[in-house]
Amino acid sequence: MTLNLLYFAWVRERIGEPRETVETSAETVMDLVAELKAREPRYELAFSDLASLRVALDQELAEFDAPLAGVREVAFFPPMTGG
Amino acid sequence: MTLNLLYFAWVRERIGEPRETVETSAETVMDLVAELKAREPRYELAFSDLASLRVALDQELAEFDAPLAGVREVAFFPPMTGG
Amino acid sequence: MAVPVRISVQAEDFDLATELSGFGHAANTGATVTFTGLVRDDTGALQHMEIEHYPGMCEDAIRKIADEAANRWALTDCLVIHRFGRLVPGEQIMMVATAARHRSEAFAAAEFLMDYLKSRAPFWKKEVTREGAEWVAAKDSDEDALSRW
Amino acid sequence: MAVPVRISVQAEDFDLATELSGFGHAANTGATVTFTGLVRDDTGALQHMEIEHYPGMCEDAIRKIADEAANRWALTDCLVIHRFGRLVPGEQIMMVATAARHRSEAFAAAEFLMDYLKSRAPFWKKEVTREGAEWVAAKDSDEDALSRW
Repeated sequence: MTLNLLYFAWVRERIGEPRETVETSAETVMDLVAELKAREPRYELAFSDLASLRVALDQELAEFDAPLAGVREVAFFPPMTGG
Repeated sequence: MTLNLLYFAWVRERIGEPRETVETSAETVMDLVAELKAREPRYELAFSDLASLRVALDQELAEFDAPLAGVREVAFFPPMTGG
Repeated sequence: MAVPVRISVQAEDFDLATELSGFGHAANTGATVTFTGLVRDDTGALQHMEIEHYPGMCEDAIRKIADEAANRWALTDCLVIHRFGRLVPGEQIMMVATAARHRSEAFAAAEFLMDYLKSRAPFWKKEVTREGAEWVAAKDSDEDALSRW
Repeated sequence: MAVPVRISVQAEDFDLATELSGFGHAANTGATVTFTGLVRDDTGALQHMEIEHYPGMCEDAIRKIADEAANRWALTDCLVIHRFGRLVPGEQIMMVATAARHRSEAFAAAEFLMDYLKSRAPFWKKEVTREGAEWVAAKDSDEDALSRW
């Protein structure tokens, strides 16, 4: 499946780009993260501490064990600091 | 001693005037209230339920057993409804 | 502490924007909260509201309440305006504004001010309808609200 | 419920007075509360703040939060404005406004909105000083604040 990945704040800075498209057969967010981490050190760095990361699937907050079936957009970012 | 008495809201309406000056030797607010109640039915009516009244001595909230020594202005009114 | 506290007890209406121009401009202000109270008319029966006040005591009583709020939450700015006289439905009755470093302080101070103004500032409201006039009774809940501070 | 909820996510500054003209004018509104968040500079070291946002998700996330507040406290009006981009100290970051029948509802809804916007609306703040740039870390207390609702 084809996924649009979005990165924000320091996740974006560590990965070095705000978005990319990937082909993957990952079943959950966790699987996808493992795939990405295996690619290059910058992903390893960005995803080193999942507790400090949040994920949104098609613009809805989700858990890391959420399934990716039917999802088109996955966004990774640190805890939000709005307001 | 000479006291300026002020009445507000329905206390004023029951007594029929917003202010008056009285000569009294009352030692406490309670004594003063007893004196006033003895004067005329409209005072009796205004002061019939002390629990629904508040008193301020020289523009500070006070209790009904507070002494009047040195006081110049006594105001009687129902619980406030500001805001 | 030299917290600017501005208080006005007035018959005239006020304009929130005008009152807030220059409000909370200290560099250490991160949050401002305003509250505006309006004459509500749920039933369509209210003709007007009459607010009576105790002129000599009003400003002093409000200042004491505002000074306590300003000190307790380290406010960087504080404003209270309260009107008296005849007000029709939809009109503004009063406003408070608080400025502080953080949102929790600005909110707490504004709520504290409102709770205390409600039952410690010498104003009395009378509602006039076609059927007659009635003094608004103080609610037990207003007195109870003070216990949380 | 047909509560008017207006949301704007924008780079431009806003004017509180302009935004509030016509706000909370329903006959059953007795109280309006506003909150404004400003770029604070306690130390004089902050050059500017950079607010990053997730454009697609922002308005939806805010709308969900605002709709919940509007329903929970029977708001008669509700407004949320949140800026993104580069902001210097003293600039307005965001505002919320709530209108309700009573003060307690207007206050609760405004605080609820702020607590949720703080950690559920996809914005990230970066502070830039002469020494460098740093992402503002979320506080545990911000997450904890949600548990009271």
